[in-house]
Amino acid sequence: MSENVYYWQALNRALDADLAADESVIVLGEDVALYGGSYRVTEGLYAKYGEWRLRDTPISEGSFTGLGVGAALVGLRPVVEIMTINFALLAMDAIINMAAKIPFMSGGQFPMPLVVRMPGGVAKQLAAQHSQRLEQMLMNVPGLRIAVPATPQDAYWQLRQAIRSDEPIIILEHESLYFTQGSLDVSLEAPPMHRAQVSRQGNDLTIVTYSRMLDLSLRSAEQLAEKGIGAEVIDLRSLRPLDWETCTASLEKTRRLLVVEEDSRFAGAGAEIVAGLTERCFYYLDAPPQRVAGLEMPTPFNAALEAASIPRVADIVDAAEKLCADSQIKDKG
Amino acid sequence: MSENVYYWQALNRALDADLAADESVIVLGEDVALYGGSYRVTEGLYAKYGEWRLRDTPISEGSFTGLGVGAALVGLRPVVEIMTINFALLAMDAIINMAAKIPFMSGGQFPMPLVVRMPGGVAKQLAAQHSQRLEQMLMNVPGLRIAVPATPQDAYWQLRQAIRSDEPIIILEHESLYFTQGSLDVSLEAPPMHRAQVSRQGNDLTIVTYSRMLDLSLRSAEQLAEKGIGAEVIDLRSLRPLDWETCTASLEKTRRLLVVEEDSRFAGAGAEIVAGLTERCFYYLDAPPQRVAGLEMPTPFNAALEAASIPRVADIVDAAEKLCADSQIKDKG
Amino acid sequence: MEPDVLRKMLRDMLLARAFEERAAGEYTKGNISGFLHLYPGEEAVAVGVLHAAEPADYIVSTYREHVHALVRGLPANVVMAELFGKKTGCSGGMGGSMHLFDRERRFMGGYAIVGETFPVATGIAYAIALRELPEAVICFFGDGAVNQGTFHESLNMAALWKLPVLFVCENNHYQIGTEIHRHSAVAEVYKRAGAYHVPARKIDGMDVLAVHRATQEALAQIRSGNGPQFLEFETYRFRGHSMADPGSYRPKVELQAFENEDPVKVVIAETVTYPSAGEIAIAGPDNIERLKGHLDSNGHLSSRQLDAIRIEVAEVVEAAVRFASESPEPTLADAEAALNCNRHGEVLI
Amino acid sequence: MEPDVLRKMLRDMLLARAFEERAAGEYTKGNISGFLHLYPGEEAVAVGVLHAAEPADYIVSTYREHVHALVRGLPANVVMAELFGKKTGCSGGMGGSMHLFDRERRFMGGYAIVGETFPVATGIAYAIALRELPEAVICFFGDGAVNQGTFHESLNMAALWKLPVLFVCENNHYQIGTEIHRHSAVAEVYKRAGAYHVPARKIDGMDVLAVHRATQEALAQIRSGNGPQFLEFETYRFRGHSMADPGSYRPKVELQAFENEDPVKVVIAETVTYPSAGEIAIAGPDNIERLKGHLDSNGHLSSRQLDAIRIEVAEVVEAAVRFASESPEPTLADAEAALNCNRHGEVLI
Ligand SMILES: Cc1ncc(C[n+]2csc(CCOP(=O)(O)OP(=O)(O)O)c2C)c(N)n1
Ligand SMILES: Cc1ncc(C[n+]2csc(CCOP(=O)(O)OP(=O)(O)O)c2C)c(N)n1
Ligand SMILES: [Mg+2]
Ligand SMILES: [Mg+2]
Repeated sequence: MSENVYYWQALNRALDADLAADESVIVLGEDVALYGGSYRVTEGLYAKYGEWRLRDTPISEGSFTGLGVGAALVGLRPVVEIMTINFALLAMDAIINMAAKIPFMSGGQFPMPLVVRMPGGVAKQLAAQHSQRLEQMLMNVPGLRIAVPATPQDAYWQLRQAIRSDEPIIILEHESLYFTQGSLDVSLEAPPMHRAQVSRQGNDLTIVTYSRMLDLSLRSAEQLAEKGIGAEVIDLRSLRPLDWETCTASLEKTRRLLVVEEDSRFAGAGAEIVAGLTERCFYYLDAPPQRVAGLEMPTPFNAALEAASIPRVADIVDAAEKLCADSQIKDKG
Repeated sequence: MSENVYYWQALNRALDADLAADESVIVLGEDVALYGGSYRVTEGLYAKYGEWRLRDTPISEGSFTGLGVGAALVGLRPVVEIMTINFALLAMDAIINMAAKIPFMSGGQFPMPLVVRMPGGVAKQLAAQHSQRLEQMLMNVPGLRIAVPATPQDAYWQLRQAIRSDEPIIILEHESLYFTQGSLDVSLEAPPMHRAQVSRQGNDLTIVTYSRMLDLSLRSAEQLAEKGIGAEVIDLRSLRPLDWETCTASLEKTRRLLVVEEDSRFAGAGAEIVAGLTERCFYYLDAPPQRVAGLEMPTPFNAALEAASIPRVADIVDAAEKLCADSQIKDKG
Repeated sequence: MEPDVLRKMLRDMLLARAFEERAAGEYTKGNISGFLHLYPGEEAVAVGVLHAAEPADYIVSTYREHVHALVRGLPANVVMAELFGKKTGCSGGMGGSMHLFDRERRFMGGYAIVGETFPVATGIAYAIALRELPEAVICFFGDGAVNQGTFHESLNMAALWKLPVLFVCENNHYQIGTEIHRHSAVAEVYKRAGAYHVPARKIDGMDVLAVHRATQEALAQIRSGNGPQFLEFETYRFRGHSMADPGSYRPKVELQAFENEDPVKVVIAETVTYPSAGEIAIAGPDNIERLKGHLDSNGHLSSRQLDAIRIEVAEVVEAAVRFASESPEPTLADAEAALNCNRHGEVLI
Repeated sequence: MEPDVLRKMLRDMLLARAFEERAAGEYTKGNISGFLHLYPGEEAVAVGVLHAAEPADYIVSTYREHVHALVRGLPANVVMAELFGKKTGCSGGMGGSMHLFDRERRFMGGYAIVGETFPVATGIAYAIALRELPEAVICFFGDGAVNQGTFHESLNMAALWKLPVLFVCENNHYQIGTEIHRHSAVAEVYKRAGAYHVPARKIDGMDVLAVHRATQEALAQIRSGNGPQFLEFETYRFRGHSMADPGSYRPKVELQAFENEDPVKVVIAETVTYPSAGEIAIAGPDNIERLKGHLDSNGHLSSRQLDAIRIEVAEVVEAAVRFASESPEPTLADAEAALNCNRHGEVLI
């Protein structure tokens, strides 16, 4: 039953399935209907479900996201696509002040079955205004959940779970993942949406990562294996809530933590991962946790600088080696 | 030369001084001119400098902040007041995508002498939409600086430094600080804007904090002293960049870290403080760093719940005691 | 206008006034805290508009929404309890004065960030249009809110897709301390709806009957599928922007001029003293006594009835304060339940 | 219109076309990457508007701004180098195609978030007004950008404070794949400026002379202190939205209709074949040969001159590509210097 599909196709299947299953599911965004989505995610759905279910919007991110909030208040299940996360800065009030707070402020009267999907991250020379990673901005918002699928299978599972959930859920996709391939089996039962996944086993250090950095981490793990270092790789899958258990279980074994994130290091997503795991695992960590992260600058347009501004396999391998060396020193001490 | 003033008065003096000294300084925001500012910060300045220097704006946060960016591009030194930080969610594009990125994207041609001032935090029953702490949202933005003055003296110093700086600087004030008092001596020379301050000395643990939580931390330290625990209290004063040196110097001595922050714990400002200091001080920490922080929920309106949703002195004292007990266990181990 | 409808309107206006003045009193006593934005002076808008709405219509309001809630039918008890932050409040004590919600009465919330009502109302209307229901959404906002980007974005979408929204501008000429000519390039607010081809009118918001009539007409248009409508009601608030605001930025003469036009006084005057020419004819030429008799016998308003209404609303307000005072505080568990209302009991981490 | 001005315009239009088509070619070869939004079809707008501007005026543009930059006088070399991401580019290789900046020529940037040009331009204009200078800001944006909240907010402020901004809408009827009637309730864009009492006109954006004239008039109004002006230019892009977009959502016949109105062809036609009646009279009745002679002697355009211009712009573009290819890459130290340009050498932590 498993087939090889693109990441965008997995999302497309998920939307198709839920649009078919539930008349209250709608999709809103710029060019999601007639055009089929900038990254093909909504391809073919307009023809099938019509303009009221798939709605092309004007360039009005603040208000069409807020429109999704309003529609969710009366029981629709809107899937708002913000063309890229860079434009979500215009929709922060709708996401944070409305979607995340209304269920609470109303004393629990109004659930919020809203999904906001958006691709982010550094793609290929899209420059500073189009290369953002805003996960950390949303992580500090109580009332939101954030899924970060790294594979077609997770993209399918998590989007379907998000649509059927009554909580406001942000799906952070990645522009460089849409045209990657992976297997999809729609008949498999999904794990809980927020559960992390051990994507590779190892005994010497734990690499905690998510989204596009999973692939780089796995490739780094292969290189590390050749050097005799066994890296366990954890794909978080969800940034809020964060699955501490899967991580602490791994750290009990490896005693070394390396976080790999694409956003810039200072106060990025990795800050909470390091802080939360240090608090939990302090006594059995053999070395200071490390982060491999983006540089502290807006994304440069120049190709070489852009590549240098986010983690590369070599950076991860390097950091892992140092981390293991470091802990060896301490073992001796 | 030192006098006792309200926090708002210190800000008022700073604005007055720079409006007088430099014709390119302007102040923009809702009710900053005729009305004199919601928290009196601009009181009396409209009469003195006129409507082009003090400009009442419509309710258009996104655009009047962006207007400040444009004005800064041609050499004005706009001080934009966003009436409260809650409305800054509407101005995130102007702050993050414009102010923080233009100097970089232009290849260094355009400095950005922009100041955005805004009060945030939990005040008194202003409910979920009016009680936000967004520092962590801005901390991950390369190109910005963030000052968090906790005292009238710092409010005066840092606002003046910010106005005279060519970098885009966010001043996070606190609604509950405006009507607190402290000494101000305008003739004193200011320390660098980003330098942290050891506000109280102690040997047993280091409390790292900022803004309104400084006062609570100092009061907790007094109580701890009575219990024989010497708490060193560091007022960060700046959240980006963060003065690691002052913190690590203290931790070398105390070997125990407690972070006190008002925002909710998960992925709050404290996450970076804990992560950054763990990375730097891992080998001489005696116990896992701890955070005292806000609860993981929007701010409830009910007074008692609101008070329980952010750190209280008792919470800080408690956490400090546990932290010291904890490290004692390890000392024995 | 049916006399009992008129009387009901008068009653709601008097209740509104009494409720708000009492809330101010409770604020002064320290029983209410936070931002408290009161409505005295503007009652004719809420009452005229909401009496023209159907129970199936949805209401979206701002932080100045106590009266919208009361007129919509939320019991004064649960509104006052919410201002007190009590568990029995209409938002369980989690929302407070600026965030009144009532699912059952389709009162879709008070929103405290200026401009939020536009997209929320538009989204609800989208759902109505999708389902082809004969319902409408009433979206309240002030003159200051019109300059927010969401106004523009939402009106464009509502017009483009012909969504059933009635945009109701409560133009009290002030955005806190900034007078309308200092915040809007075009101060005739209704004209700004023209940029989206949304039919718009300006109505005297101190005249509850005019408000009511205009709303009925606009809602009829909306229900026949013609898309959104826009009504600007000129009104005035007698108090400061909120309890924290002395309102000293307003010229005294301006305040006075509008107080003379107090909508509550206007509707009382209209009800008590201005029967139609036909009614006067039926009642015969013998003046005051006969008119009173006529009003009484026709179920119009006698001064006794007026007194009775005054007493009734005073009691309602008194009872509401008692209810609020005696109600329990919500617990942290209540807060968590509110937050996780959409989690269906699942414990995640 | 002076013939040499016309010829200069023609030259800029031809340069624009050649530059953009070459950029497309370099993109295909992999020398340029990222989003590349090209301008063919719309040249008359940039050329007509910017030839009417003064050097002291400021230009604020979008991601589709290469031609604005070229016409403004940025050397093709530094623009092409920026598209290549090179250190010699006008933004040092940090900005790329969507973020061209040139302080000296008051080219205040290309902005890639739709709607950002409104507040930036308004802010620059605020500074001009404060300083009482005779300068203006030209703010470019598309038909899709008009629905962004910043349009509304900024126009209101610009009008309220009478700021010297010329709002220039390049209406090419499409917001990527969404045709204007599907994104705007009112498709006559210029009418939307009425909501702020900003004087507005709609002009044929395929006619460079009309564009130029309208811009001159609008700038004259602005310079006499009457506040902002709004011009809508109807135009069309021949290519997809960006190099990533095949443009297949547009009906073939529509594309064809506008290609027949290609503004470059129009200006060539006008320059070569339509001298004024007076000029024809002076030249005498003997037709084509004499006209050509007249054009030559009066400095009008001969086909030889036209060829010369074509050759010149081809050379400029060729040289630009060579310059870009041979230029060095910026280093990480360059990036850090750009980021800290406003730190005056201070090292903070
Ligand atoms: C986005 C935003 N900016 C600023 C405020 C602060 N504020 C609260 S009410 C108000 C004035 C609103 O004026 P108007 O829309 O005319 O409504 P009114 O209060 O007069 O009823 C302002 C500026 C806010 N709540 N939200
Ligand atoms: C806020 C924002 N939303 C979406 C986009 C993606 N986007 C880039 S260009 C564009 C269309 C803009 O259309 P228009 O304003 O007509 O300009 P044109 O491209 O036609 O010149 C869109 C939707 C963006 N860059 N910014
Ligand atoms: Mg008002
Ligand atoms: Mg367009």
